[in-house]
Amino acid sequence: MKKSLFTIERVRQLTGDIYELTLSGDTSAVTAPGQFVNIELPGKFLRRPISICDWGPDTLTLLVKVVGGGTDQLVRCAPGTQLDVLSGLGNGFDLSSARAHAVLAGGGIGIAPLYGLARRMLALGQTPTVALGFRTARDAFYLDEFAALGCRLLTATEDGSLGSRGFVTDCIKAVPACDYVLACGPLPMLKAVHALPQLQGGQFSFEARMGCGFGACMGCTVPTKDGYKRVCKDGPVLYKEEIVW
Amino acid sequence: MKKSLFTIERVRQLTGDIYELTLSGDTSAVTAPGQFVNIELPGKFLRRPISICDWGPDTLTLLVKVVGGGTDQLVRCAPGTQLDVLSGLGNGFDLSSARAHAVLAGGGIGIAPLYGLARRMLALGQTPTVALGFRTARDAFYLDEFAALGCRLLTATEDGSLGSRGFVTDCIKAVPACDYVLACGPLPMLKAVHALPQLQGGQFSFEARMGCGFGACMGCTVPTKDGYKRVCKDGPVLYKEEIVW
Amino acid sequence: MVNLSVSLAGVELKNPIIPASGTFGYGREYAELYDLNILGSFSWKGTTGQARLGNPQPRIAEMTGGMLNAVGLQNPGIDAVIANEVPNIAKLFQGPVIANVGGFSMGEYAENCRKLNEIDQVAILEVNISCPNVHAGGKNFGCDPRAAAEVTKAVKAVTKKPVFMKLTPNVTDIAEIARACADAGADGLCLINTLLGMRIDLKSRKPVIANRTGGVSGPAVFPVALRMVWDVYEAVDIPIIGCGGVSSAEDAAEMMLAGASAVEVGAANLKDPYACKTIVESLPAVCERMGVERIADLTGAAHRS
Amino acid sequence: MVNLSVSLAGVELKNPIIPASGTFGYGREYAELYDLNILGSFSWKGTTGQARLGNPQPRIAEMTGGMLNAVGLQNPGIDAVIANEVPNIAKLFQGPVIANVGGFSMGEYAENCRKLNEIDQVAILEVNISCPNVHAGGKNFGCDPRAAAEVTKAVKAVTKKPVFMKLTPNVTDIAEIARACADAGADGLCLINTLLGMRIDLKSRKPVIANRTGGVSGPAVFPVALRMVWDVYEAVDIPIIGCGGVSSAEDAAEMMLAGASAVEVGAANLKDPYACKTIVESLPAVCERMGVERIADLTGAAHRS
Repeated sequence: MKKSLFTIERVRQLTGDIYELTLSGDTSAVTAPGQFVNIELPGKFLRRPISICDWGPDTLTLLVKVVGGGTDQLVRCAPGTQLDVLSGLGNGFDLSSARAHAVLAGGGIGIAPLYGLARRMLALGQTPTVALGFRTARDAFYLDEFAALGCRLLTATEDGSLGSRGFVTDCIKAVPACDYVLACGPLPMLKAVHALPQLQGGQFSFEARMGCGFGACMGCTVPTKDGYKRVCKDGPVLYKEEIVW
Repeated sequence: MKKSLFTIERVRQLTGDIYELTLSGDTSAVTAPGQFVNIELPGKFLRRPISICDWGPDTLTLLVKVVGGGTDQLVRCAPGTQLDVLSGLGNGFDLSSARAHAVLAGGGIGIAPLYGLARRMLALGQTPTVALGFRTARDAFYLDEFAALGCRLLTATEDGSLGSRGFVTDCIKAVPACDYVLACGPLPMLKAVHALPQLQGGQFSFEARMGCGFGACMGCTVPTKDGYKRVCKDGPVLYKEEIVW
Repeated sequence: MVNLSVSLAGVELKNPIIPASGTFGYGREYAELYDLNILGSFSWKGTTGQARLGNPQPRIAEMTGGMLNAVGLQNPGIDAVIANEVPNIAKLFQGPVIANVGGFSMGEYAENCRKLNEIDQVAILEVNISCPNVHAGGKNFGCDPRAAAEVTKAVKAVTKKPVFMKLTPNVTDIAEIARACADAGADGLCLINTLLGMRIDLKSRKPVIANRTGGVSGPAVFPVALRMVWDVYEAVDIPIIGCGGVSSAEDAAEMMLAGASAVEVGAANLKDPYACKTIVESLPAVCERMGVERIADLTGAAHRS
Repeated sequence: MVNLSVSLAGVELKNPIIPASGTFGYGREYAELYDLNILGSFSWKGTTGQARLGNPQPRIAEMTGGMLNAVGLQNPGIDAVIANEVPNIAKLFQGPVIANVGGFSMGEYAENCRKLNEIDQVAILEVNISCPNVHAGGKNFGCDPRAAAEVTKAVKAVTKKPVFMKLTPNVTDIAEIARACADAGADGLCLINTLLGMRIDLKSRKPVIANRTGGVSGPAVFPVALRMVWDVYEAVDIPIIGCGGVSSAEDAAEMMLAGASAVEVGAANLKDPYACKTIVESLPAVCERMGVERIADLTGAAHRS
């Protein structure tokens, strides 16, 4: 973990409530896709934990969904605004244990960390399939970015307005060879994916209300088969075997 | 009183801890020199009351002394920063009852409202003498601005490093014809000026810790010969005869 | 078209928003800024039997998320208020007025309320029992269930108007005080008054406020006020005016979900003189987002869901 | 060259800054960020007789100027702490450690403290009496002077280490509780624990925190904590650890002026993991501005000026 100042370089609106923020700063503490940053906002006491979409040596890409006053304040920041950021938080995805026939399954804003994950898996010669679920076509984002990576892309929408009608689980079923997932999204989606019989294993990234974000306050602990774990420090990524619903 | 947004156009450092802020915005609520504005600052609950140095149809000049976190935050605002401002607060100086041989007496940051006051008295054909007191030459500011107005200017410093050695009261004594003052500055100075036997009358501008700044909370009331008065609404300018020390 | 009207012990308010006592004077300053008739009601400045000059300066201190004040019940006294302020209020506000009453003895509370019983515009008596009892070593009436009940009885005996007791949060069990007031015949309750706090100046090494301690108000106290409103709603069956750190229409809705029938807005008025106007104007949109057609349906809803 | 050392009931601290219990775990997470030996001490996570999983999620809510938490004393239990954490703490921190102890009965408090009496690194026992008494209908020990005194006696009987009772602010008269603890033999006091608050979610209409209520901490509670430290300093002659909303070296100095001999820093650590480090490094400059050569001279100075 590192505490440092990041500068907002660009804010791009992707959908009605989802924005892409490009920041510049020291990303040396970021070591794995699926980690997050914790951002201090003027006038807010608690920092805002945001999953890392992608990063370079000195740039950070975040996808932010406006869900309240804090996230709204964040996406309205003018370019040049400096933010106090705790970076490189959480364990992130474990690429080593991902199998050949892995599917990266994301729902809504949960697709953010899958982009940086896919890019790194491809760099390692792995050929992940990316399955993205949205409520409707209007809510879809980052499809071009994923396509540009050159990985196989499946999409599902609840109303069928984009890709197949249904859920991301249907996309995974459409890949019979898939025996492993790396998933991020709303709890019901994670639960449904977790229940797919075809899976030998997988990794699931969880959200939580956090106090500190670095493992000190026990504000976000959840029960697992290996005892209580802190989503912010021992997670946010948990292995399929240890998850308790 | 008006609540509106002002934009910081320029911040100029005048001394070690005194800054000139030029703001643009709707000044229609400002009706008299000696009035003040109450400025909201991000993260601070109470607004910061700042005396108006001068104003035009759509510009406002403030002189700010850094005395704590709030004023420090204010003078560090970048040009372009928008501020939520309550403008045209307080009674201000009463030019009509100022005599011919009036002296405008200011000490330290208290000289701020005297500039706008002097400019308006001159415009009315009055010929005020301006007497300014500082601790030492290094603390002096706005001398050129006052001189440029074309009014007679007297200065005093406690160590004699600028003007006469002593206090602003000594400047007033040096003007035997003076029988009226319009004064603003630290309490001890106001008290000393008030005690000058040569004065037939005068107006004194007071500071106070304020809650609201517009007369609602009774946070700043002080006793006067006409009963309790609210510095923010019935003041900040009180007449010589009503003041109780 | 959301119905914003609420009822307090039979008194109908067009909406639940009420400027809190001590932040709104007797209405004069705010009437220069907007038409007071948009308000559900307003609670005038705490009024005592005799005129009070209040505490010495300074009376105000700042803190993160709020402020401290120790004005010390400065007011012109009940007779002057009836003679000079009541006729003026009649010009400024045609709705039901809440008269906040202070006192330092049972007799003073009763006498003040007896005088106000004659004033038609006054719809509700809000009895501030966070005052020191001069006959009990200055102990707050509001910190002792028996004293709180006695004040309630004394006031109820001299007025036909609904009596709302305003409770202090500086107690171990506010529900116990609330029950004592309800059992003694109170028609409603208003909570919370300010939390007792202080600041010290590092330079002078003296308390910032001349009175040493002051009352903490503002957003910083909102979660404490909300919790106490919840606890009191569980303890009594009389209406509650929720008060403490409310700064937005969302805060007001949250206070009502906790059990408040109406909401007082205090410190927010001092930071933004248009706060109550903005909140009243924002309430319909908040209700629509929450899917309620009658805002009164929000009262205590969190206890049922 | 300012002397930052302070003394707590005979225990010498190199400076008065102590991370507060529940915000610093057992030191592991912060030791990855800075050398803990710059601290005066640290108060480890509240430890109970049995391992506790704590409360269900969510446990955290936000507010202006602070936060609410209801972790529910999650901890591995006294034996596991002695077996696994104490040896690790020995590697991370060579100074005096404050062991925060929770309990749900007199017996549990005493048993936990008896076990800790054997641990050399533990210099002070900080007894959290803001716990529900399972033998008294869940009433907080800390809300009743008699119960607070009994816990104090029970703990003092089984340990030679200095015992500091950690007081809850959710009482009418904290000085009365403080006196009861002092008369029962407490070597010192720590105050304040968190203020009881809650938040409600407008969408679900349910409390944000699964436990319904949570403890309010952060700058929002600072003036309340400061006032209580002042009142307790006037009431007792034993040392006070001031706690509540301290976020800067200036806050720490203000807390000492009110009567604190040392200062605990809580929520600030969660917002800025380097908060205590920054405060320790800023203290000398603050002392110089205030013209003190020994920071210990600040303790209670506001009562004398």
